[in-house]
Amino acid sequence: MSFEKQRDEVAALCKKLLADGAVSRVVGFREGGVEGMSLPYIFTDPAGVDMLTWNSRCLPNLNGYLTGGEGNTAIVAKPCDARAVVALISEKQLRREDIHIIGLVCDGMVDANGDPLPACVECSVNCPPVYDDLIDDPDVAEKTGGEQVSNDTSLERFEAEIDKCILCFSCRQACYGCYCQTCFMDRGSPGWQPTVPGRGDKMLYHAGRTMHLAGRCVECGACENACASGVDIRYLIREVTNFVGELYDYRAGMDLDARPAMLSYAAGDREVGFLGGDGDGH
Amino acid sequence: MAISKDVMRGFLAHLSAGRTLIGPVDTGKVIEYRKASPNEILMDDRVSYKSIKEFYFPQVERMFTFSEGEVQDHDNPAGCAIFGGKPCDLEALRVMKAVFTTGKFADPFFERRFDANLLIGVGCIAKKPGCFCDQVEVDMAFSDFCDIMLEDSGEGYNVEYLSEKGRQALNEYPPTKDVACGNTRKADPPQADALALSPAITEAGFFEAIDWAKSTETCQGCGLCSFICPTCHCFDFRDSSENGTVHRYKCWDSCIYPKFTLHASGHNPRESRAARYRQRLLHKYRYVPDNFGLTACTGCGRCVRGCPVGMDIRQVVKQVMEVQP
Amino acid sequence: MSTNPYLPKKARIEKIIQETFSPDLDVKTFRLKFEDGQLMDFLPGQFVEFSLPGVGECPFGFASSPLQKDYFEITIKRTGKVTERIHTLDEGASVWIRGPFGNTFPLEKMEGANLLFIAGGLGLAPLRPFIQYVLDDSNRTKYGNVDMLLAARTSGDHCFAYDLPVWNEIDRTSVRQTIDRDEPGWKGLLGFPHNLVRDMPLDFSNLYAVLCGPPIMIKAVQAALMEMGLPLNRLYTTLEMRMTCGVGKCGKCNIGHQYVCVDGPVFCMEELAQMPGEY
Amino acid sequence: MSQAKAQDPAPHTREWTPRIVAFLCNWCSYAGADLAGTGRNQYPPSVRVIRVPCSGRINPIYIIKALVDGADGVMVSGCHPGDCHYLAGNFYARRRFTVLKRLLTTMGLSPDRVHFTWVSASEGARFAGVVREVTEKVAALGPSRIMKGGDMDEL
Repeated sequence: MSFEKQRDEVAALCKKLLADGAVSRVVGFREGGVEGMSLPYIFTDPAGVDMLTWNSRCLPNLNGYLTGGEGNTAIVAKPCDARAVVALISEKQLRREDIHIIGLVCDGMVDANGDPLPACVECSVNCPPVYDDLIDDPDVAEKTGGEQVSNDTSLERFEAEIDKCILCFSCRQACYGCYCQTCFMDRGSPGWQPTVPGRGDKMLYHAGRTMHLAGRCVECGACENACASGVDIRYLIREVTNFVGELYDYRAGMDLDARPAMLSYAAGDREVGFLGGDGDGH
Repeated sequence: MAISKDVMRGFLAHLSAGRTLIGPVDTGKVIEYRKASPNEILMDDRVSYKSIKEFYFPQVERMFTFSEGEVQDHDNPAGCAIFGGKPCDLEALRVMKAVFTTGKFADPFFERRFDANLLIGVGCIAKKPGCFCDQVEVDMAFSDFCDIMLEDSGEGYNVEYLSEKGRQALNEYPPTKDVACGNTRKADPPQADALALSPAITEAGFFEAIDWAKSTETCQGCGLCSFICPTCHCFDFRDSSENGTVHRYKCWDSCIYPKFTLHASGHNPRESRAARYRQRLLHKYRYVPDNFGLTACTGCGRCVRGCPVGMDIRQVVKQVMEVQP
Repeated sequence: MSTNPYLPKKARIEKIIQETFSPDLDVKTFRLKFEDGQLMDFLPGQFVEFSLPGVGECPFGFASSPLQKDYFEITIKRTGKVTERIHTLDEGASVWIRGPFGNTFPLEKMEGANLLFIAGGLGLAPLRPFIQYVLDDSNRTKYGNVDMLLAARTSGDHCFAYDLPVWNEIDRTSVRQTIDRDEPGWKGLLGFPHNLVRDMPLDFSNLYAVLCGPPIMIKAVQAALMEMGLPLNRLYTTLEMRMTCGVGKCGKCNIGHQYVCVDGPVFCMEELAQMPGEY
Repeated sequence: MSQAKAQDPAPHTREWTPRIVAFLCNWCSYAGADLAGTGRNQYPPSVRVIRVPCSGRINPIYIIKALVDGADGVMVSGCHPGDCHYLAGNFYARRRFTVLKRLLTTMGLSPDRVHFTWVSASEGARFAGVVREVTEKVAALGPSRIMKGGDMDEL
């Protein structure tokens, strides 16, 4: 592995970008978390870039920090971060010209015990699809497909997963795609906000959030990494993402010009599971 | 008195005949306290991601039921036997007891559970990544704020009782009949890197002490820290109605959420995420110390380990501490 | 078992008074009585938690005289989810009340002094118990001059309009009303209280001022009074916060280490100046 | 969810009929339901109709919320694809509903709890047929126990 080499290249590039004034902020990682975890950090001054780090513990998705500053922002982007940037651009949340993507070829992140993260095991995109600069890693071979996971789709599984959930919403906060000003779960009127957090509200939250992310998930696994309770709710969005890919030939964040699947339609879209038609449209 | 862990399991089995037994269990992904059989309960040195606070202050607690124009108080809880509270959890419970039961009014729901539960504390053998009990004057191995305290030697436990309730429980089980009363031990003297805020700086002074927005810019505002924190005790009342019957619940809330202080008029005293983070930090390190003489952070490290973006409260406290009065 | 401070008691709405008559501000006063006949024993400045089961609970200050023991009144502006529903209630409806909570104005400390009340809009409601207490025959001699400057956006927004002429008739008492912009037939003052207060004949040697209203008004009036020579320790106000429990437990209403529901809602401005500005 | 919900009386003590929430688009299906009425097309009284401006206006969360709050089934009907009053609302809706149904089955819900279809303003008889079919399918599943239990205030 050559994290150090990549790190030095990224740091040199960030320094230059900041010094030249090409960007005013660099969103990246620094060291200092417990159990070797790298911390998101916003670099604004070239000297500070010495703190920048790049290792196998750069877990969080950095897209939450892209807005807010003045001037352009550079992001030290894992392939999934880069896909999230692309998705945000295609959803008109960011402008391409405001963001400088420093893409890194990535072989996956690991947890505190050094085991690869589940989302990284399943990941099939180890090179950012869109970037301004690419920091390559010749040791990493191009992936063609991630590990296939079969889903247990029983109600028991779903109930077992949501029973662990404490409705703290950290998966929502960690997700690049959850940028609604007020989440439906926080609305008091009409009363979507959970009255008493039981299974019903958890189902509403997880199913509602998954629907919002249908066709938008960039498979970064930030939701799962953020969860302290160990809830594997990502299996829902994985199934939906694959389904959308299959049906509408769309994967979020791969192509700046592609229109998001749920924001477009075709007259001949298949109607799977509709009454009076289990095949092509009318 | 030193006993083996098997004897302890026997004692727990004895307890479980009369009470709901709660203890740390490995669920595969995480360790959590829940209803458990004596054999499932972990007796190693690992820590759970949530504390024992939910057995005193549940995430959701039914208070009253309104039905046909009458209101009915919820019944008293049966009481649990809780095994394995770590000294940081026990010290946190001390803070919670101070908040909920001192002053002009007491919270009856906390009080009832506190009186009904039997708490067995277990000391830690080693600090875990992110733990900092020594920096907030909490002894990793011992706390007297429980009914029975077990000091873990790895092989077995040194058992002491610290309350009448604890003495009685031990007395009823022959192998632990002769356990002695524990001492009220002082924590180790604070170390050089103790985390505490100077009383010489005013509260308003701390508001200006550091650039809070910069120091907390990577906080995502998810509020996970307050859910897994053993001392966070803020709550909200929520109503849930069905067919004319309304239940009123007391539910965990978090000062990290923007709606926490939002007025109906739209005015919000803590508008920014930085202001909310500052509230959480100062509440623990300044306001509770001012009101009750206790630090409302017991160094359990759960927020440090659990934060999705690795926000570390110690680092922010240190920044604040660097400010001279 | 100690009494449960979260447990409300059933009360009945005896009377509803429509206070304001403008489209933007809908304020009603609800006259309440406990159904079991218990009397509400409270002091000026205190508040209650008012709940409609299934909708929610909100804190409101008392708006009636503490000497009036038969009933108590709460003045409520239609603003959010709960108040919206409260406004749909009719006379005779049942509601749930717990309280009184909070501290009171320093009634004894202010004895012998002249009092100035400045209220903006609905800010008069929490001052009304205090005013009525002071103006009551049994107490009137204990206090000096009582002057009031009451502001509202329009003439229809003045709350307790039925009280004002009565108060104005009382010995050593004056009521001045002002609105933002002139209206046909308006006989009161025009403009904002922080300007108008400068024209009032006030004796600053022994004066306490009590303010309540929108934060912007409080700030402006406070600045004006300080400029005119009133020290901060003779200025009082009452705050509002999202007080869920009312008893200092829920953690929602703190300003620094003080809880508005227990240590407030009445604060001396001198005290407030020491506290973080988080309200 | 409240304790009361978990303990509600066994639905079989009375004769149980499914409660089905029907979201109908104003321009086609609602008119179709009207026509079913005026045309005296018989259908079971199990549906509670909610009229919406367009099938594209139905946030999938509404459907989930209906299930969470105790509906035994949900049916959604709009204009036939190509006939949308707002030109393309039902095309977007079609994608959403297709994905939603897959999501619900992934969660382990029976596919027969939620139904989507198209009914035009002239298809009164079809509307009655659809309600009959949906009612039969939901009735066959029995009362919904979705998300009952698992209360967090058990201890």
